[in-house]
Amino acid sequence: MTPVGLQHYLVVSVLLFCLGLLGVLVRRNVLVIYMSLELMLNAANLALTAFSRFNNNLDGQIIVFFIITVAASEVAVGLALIVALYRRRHTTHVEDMTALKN
Amino acid sequence: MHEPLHWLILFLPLLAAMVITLFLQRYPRCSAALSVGAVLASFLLSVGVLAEFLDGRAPDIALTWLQVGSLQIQFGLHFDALSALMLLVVTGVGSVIHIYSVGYMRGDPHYARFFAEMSLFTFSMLGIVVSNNFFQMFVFWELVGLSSYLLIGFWYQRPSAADAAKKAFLTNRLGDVGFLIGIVLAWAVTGTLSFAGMKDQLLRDPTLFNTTATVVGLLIFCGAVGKSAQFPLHVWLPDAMEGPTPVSALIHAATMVAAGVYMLCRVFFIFTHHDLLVIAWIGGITALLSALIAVQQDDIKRILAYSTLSQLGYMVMAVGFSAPPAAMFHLTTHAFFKALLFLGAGSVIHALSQEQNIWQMGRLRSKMPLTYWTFLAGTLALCGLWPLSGAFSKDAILAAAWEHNKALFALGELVAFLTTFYMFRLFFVVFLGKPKSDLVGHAHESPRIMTYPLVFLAAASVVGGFMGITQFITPQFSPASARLPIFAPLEPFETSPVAALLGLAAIAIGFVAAYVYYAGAESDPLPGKMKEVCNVLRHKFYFDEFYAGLVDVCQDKPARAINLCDIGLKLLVRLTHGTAEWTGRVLRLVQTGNLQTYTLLLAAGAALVLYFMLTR
Amino acid sequence: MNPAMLSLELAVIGLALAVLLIDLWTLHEFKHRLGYLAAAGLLVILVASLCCASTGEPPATGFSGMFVQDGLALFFKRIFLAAGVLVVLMGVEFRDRIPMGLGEFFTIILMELAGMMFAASANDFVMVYVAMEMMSVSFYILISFQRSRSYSLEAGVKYLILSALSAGLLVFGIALIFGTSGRTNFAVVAAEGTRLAQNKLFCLGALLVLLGLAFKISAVPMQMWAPDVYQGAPTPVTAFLAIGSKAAGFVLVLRVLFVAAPALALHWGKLFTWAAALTILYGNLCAIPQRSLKRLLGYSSIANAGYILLGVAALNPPGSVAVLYYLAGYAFTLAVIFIVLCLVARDSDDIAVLAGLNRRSPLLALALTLGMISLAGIPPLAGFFGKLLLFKAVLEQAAVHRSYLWLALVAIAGVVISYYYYFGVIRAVYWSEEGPEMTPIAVSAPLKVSMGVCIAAMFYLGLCPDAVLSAAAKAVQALRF
Amino acid sequence: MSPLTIIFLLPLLTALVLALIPRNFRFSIRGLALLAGLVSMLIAVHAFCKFDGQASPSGFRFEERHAWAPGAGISYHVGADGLNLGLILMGAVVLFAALCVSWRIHTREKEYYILLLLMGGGILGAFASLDLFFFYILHELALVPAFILIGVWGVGKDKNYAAYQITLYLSLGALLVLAGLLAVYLQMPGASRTFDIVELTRYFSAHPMQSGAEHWIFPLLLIGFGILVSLYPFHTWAPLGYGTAPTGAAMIHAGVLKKFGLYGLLRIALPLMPDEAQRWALIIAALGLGNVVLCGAVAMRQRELNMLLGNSSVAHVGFAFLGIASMSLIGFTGAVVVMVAHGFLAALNYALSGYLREELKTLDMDQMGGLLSRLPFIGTVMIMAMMAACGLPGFAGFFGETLVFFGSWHRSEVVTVLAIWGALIVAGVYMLRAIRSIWHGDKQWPGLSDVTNPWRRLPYGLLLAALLVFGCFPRLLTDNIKASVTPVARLMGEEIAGGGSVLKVYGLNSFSPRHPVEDNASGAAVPGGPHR
Repeated sequence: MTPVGLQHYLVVSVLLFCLGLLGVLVRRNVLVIYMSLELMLNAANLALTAFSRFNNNLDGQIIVFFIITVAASEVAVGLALIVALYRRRHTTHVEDMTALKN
Repeated sequence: MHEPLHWLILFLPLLAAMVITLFLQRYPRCSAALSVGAVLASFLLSVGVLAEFLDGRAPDIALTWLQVGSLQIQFGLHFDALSALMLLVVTGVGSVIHIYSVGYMRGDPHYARFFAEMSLFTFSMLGIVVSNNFFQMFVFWELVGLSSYLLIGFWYQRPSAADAAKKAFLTNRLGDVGFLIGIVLAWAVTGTLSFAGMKDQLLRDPTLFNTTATVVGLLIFCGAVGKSAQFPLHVWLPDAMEGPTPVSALIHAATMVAAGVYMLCRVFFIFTHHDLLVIAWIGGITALLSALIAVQQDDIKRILAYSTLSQLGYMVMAVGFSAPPAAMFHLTTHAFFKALLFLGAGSVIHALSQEQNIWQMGRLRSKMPLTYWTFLAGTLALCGLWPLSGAFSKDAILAAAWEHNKALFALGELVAFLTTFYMFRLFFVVFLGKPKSDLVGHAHESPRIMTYPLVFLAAASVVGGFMGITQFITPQFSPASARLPIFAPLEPFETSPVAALLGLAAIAIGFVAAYVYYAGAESDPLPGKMKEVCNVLRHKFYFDEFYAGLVDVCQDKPARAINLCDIGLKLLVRLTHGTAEWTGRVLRLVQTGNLQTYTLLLAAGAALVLYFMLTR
Repeated sequence: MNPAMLSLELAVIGLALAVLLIDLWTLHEFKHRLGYLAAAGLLVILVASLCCASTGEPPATGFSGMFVQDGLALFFKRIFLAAGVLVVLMGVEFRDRIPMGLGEFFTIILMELAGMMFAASANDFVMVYVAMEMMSVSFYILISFQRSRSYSLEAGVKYLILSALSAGLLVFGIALIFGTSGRTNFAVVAAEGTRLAQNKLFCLGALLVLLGLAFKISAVPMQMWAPDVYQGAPTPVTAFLAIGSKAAGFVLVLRVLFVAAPALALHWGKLFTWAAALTILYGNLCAIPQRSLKRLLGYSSIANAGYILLGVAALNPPGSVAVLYYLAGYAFTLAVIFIVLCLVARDSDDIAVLAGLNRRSPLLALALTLGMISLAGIPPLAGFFGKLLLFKAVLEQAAVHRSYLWLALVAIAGVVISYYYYFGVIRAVYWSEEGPEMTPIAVSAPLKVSMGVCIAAMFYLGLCPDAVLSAAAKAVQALRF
Repeated sequence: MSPLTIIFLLPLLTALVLALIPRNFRFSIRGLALLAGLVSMLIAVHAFCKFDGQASPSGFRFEERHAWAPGAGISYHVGADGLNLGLILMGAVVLFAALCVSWRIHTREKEYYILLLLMGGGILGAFASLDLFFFYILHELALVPAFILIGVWGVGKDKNYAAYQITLYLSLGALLVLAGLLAVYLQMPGASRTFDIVELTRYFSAHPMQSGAEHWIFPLLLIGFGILVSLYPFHTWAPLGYGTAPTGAAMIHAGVLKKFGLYGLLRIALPLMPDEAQRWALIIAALGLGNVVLCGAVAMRQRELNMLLGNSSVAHVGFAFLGIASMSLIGFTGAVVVMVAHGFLAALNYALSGYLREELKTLDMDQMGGLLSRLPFIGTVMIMAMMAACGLPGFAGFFGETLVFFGSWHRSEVVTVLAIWGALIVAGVYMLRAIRSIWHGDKQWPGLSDVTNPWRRLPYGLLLAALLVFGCFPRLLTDNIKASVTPVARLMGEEIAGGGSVLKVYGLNSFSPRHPVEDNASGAAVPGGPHR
């Protein structure tokens, strides 16, 4: 059995990223879409950590902290926004948010 | 004479026209006086020029009008025998007709405008006469066309007059196209526009024009075809009779239509013998066709118009026989007697409340004796009865024809017969026989201001042959020729007895034929006898119909097609604009407002970018 | 490290906090004065940046090379500050349409501004990410600030999702760049540029970063959000999106391309050529049938992103100078237009509200017309000279690569198409003398002054380009080609 | 300060001042606008009279030059030579006349006069400018005013489309020109780049442009300028645009603005790229013929007076193109004379048709007829104008057209013959038909009023007088023009001497036995003719 190398991490990371992207593309609930987006961020985090580990460079892990922090604030605002929208429209489905078009 | 006086010959009429137009519109009497004064002054000054010329002191004046590169355009006054003679004809006959108009046009609401336009015409015509170069001549050529247009359309309220004016202008323009192309071509080859310069170069190197020699000549001749109403552009002149009668007399009989002939004489040096042959035949055909048509016209002015055409054909034919002096001679005498005939016709029309149909007239001899006698003099002169002026000039032409081309000579004799026939047809029907309408009963002799010019012109028509015009002008064209005697009453019979005698015979036959058919006729007997022929003649050989078809095919149909193409272009522009808008509307559908569409497109776009950037 | 380097940013953040604090003690009816306070503060900072702050010569870096203060950064910071002043003043005018939290509104605008200023100074991919998120998060709030208006909320959510998606791409790109180069600092990455240019993974990373940035500047293929969000957002926020966010995006594009990856940029001319051409055509064509003014400006903003991309695509110093110059003129032009929209398009932003504007308020009509003229690129206003510089840059490249000639022709076609809708606005203003609403419009003095300043600036930039041109030329010395 | 500066700044500044006057002060607004136009015109006339090309070595008089934006290579530089002097005079006269005939405008006068002054002042400045930057932007100043003028004060159901079309089409042309001008500018080495036309000309006559660049720059300029001048087939904007525009705007646009493109070709495209110009000569000639003959034929089919005048105006600029295509001194001179003459003529025609439109409320020629007896003054002037349009001597256009014929003969006989046909016959047919159906005839028109007030007659008289003066004394124009176009012609002439490429291009010279260069030996001295 070959040792787990950078490629493996990266493959997982890309898979995660694609999964997240797929979620964004196919799900209709804004909340789920938002979760999928977080998944994409985490894919990047995974890649960064792996690179950091295999390049012997701690910068990557620090970047991950940055990303987690920023994402947290983003989530705070984003969820608040989605809640506000839900309170006004009583829905979180994207098909119901098409007042702005053409 | 001082130089400014020479300029005044030309510019006095223009000045009169301008002053009348700008200031005297409401003062008919003043404008008439000014116009008449101007042309009279020009006449007197022209006499002065003649005196100078005979003294050998006639000046050549030239200003540079324009100079760009190798193109030099002058504005000049050129005085030689040709121009001096023509000046006298234009101003002399012009003065008489101006004076006649004072009476004829009285009471017209646009009296002042009439005289302004007449003065403008005089100016333009004099400009042609004194030109020393092609360009200046073309300029005045066009201006003459304009004044003719204005005067034919003087009564523009009449649709027929307005149409006739338009037709005259455009037909003239057709000739002018050739004229202008010829001028440009001649300039391109010789590098000069002046008559003298070009003549000098041709004398030095007769092959200068090389292969284009004939073409240049024919193109220049086109101008004369238009202005002198030669076949095939003759159709405008009869219609031009819609203008007031003095206009017909001055412009469409005596001067403007003769300008073509004058031009041919002026640039005679440029023609090759091929050109001359064409010119002679065109002249001959014109003479014959119009004489034939004249036989079956009923409008007094139209008969005279066709007669004018026919006589112009004579003159052009004379040029074609290398006999410009004969052409100029006939031009001069024709100016006298044709002006006389028109003015006489005008007098008749005036008396009959604008009636022009000869079959509504009759027995005017007793009502208008002075008109009758002068008209008779004019008719005889036109027919060419010795010793009246027409005899000399016409015989000079026929003599030249006898020498050059027997076929055309025969044609000329035929025309002489026809001329006598239709003129006496007119004469018998109008002045003799029974009155054919009530109008005749109210007719009366015209006022003296109209009859005195008739008398004056009749006198000129009678003695015109003895004035020594050929003798005056011949040296210019053949300097080597022996000096001719000034007074030679029997000259026709001496130089070419055959032509002269045959001419007399033609007159006699024509007179007899006219007498047989028309003396005392109530209506025209000919249509009954030769129905088809008369029909063709009454329709003027269907030229107008043919040209209408030609214009439709060659101009209106293509124009319609081009217009369709233009509409196509416009649609193309609209299409471009429409495509942009339509694309926008379609593209806009992408913005559905649905977040999922957006994410999908965004991801697809990103994927495309990555694909193209990373696989290439 | 020189802390003074951060003085402008710190001052803005300090101002934001001050506004937030003072808000606590301000009565509701006086809250709009906070806006004046913020504007005045920003004005002071702007003047200070013009006179006192370091000129960026020589460039100073700090925080381990993450932050750089150079001519380019300063140029953009001045644009941001000026835009900030104008947006805050618009916000004051807009106060009656913001039900609650006026103080916070101004605070977040200032925070947003700070984010943009950080972006202008970014010299590290991490800095890029952080600055962008600072802007994005602030915009989430600002866009959906009118919580009673469902348009505003919907726009906010759309911006949230799409922005987060693009941020995902950006972050993943950064990860790949970090993985292949080992560092995230621009200077370090650039030093290994030629080696990295061969590395597909690095290229993928750089492309993902650029795609993430393309979202900010609303270039094809990341342009979909602009019309919806522009329409839904409160007008001052739309203005800030159009002026600030776009400019920030472009400074980042310039930095990433010409500081971090100059070796790559030279091979990617075709990418930018296509992006520019498609963006121009998309924006302009979609705008033609548009009736909502803010939506129209959304499409127009896409089209303008395309024009500015011409300067990027030219891949030469004149191109970047043109980008800077164009953005400067664009800021003033849009400011004028949005000020007028704030005043006129109160209940609806349908183009019909402009009917009779010439009679209602000739001054506003003139200002809007001049704005449209400048936006359309008609002399003698700022937009014209900007476009002239952009064309010049493209044509300069066309002398070398003939394909750029086609780009220029597409751009010309785009400009002509754009006249269609810009003149549509002029037409709405002038054609009819009568409109549904004919009461005269009162304009507050600060707005009058700011409109005057903007119009003067438009004329100045259009007619006397020398000063700004030389500033821009100095600024782009930070870039490498 | 150069009089040229005053000539174009005065209307522009007056427009600004008008903006400050309350809209109720109608009399003051109109008075001030007229005063500005009048003063501007008088200065232009004065400058025209004082002009002597010999006075300065550069060939420019009234030069004024200030550094403007040295960094961008822009300077403020105005000056006049024979090429633009006539155009400036024409522009100033037309502007004044356009302001005069606008007395019938009663709605929103203030805006109307502001826009008209902007348009007129702008184009005057463009003609006076010797710096490409100002040359371009001052011309573009007219774009928006034209749009608003047509949209607000225009007439006819198509006016919206017309306003958009004229704006979009012209801006397309202008942008192509801009691209071309920038490309020319970029052809200079980096450090010495300048927009100064004089220096550009000097530089490129010393360092001919590389032909690779010429190949795409010249077409850009040709098509761009061509669109601005309504060169066939880019002409469709013109008739509709002019037909719907208010009288004053149509006068300035058709009369003055349209000449910008031709002026640009002669001032910039030809001197900077003589070789390429030679290569395009036949195409220019063919398109010019398209204008003269095809648009003339289109004009024949029009039953709306303004559409007829529009197509006629398009047809006339064809002569200027033919003159340019002749690449000869005579042709160039003729082209400039055509430009000046057509400016007066088009303005006069639109002024008159505008009056008719106001009086009759229609311009459908089928409904007219017999108007001359009711409107003797307008009718007489219009008949004269229409006669001038069909190339009658005595009016300025005649000399321009004939010079073009003379100039282009050596290049191509076929083209010249067709052009003469277009000038004498095609133009004659549609103009005479128009006179016939509008003025002649026996229809009665109660209730129409002619212009009787001498002041109201002034603009018409002014334009007509200008046509007549230049028609009778063409040297007033040509002496200055030929001095200024001689260097351009010399550039072309050297080509003839060098490779004889011209004849190859035309390939139609078989008809004429002798070559123009040889002809000069026998003709008068040729200051600027081709050299061996």
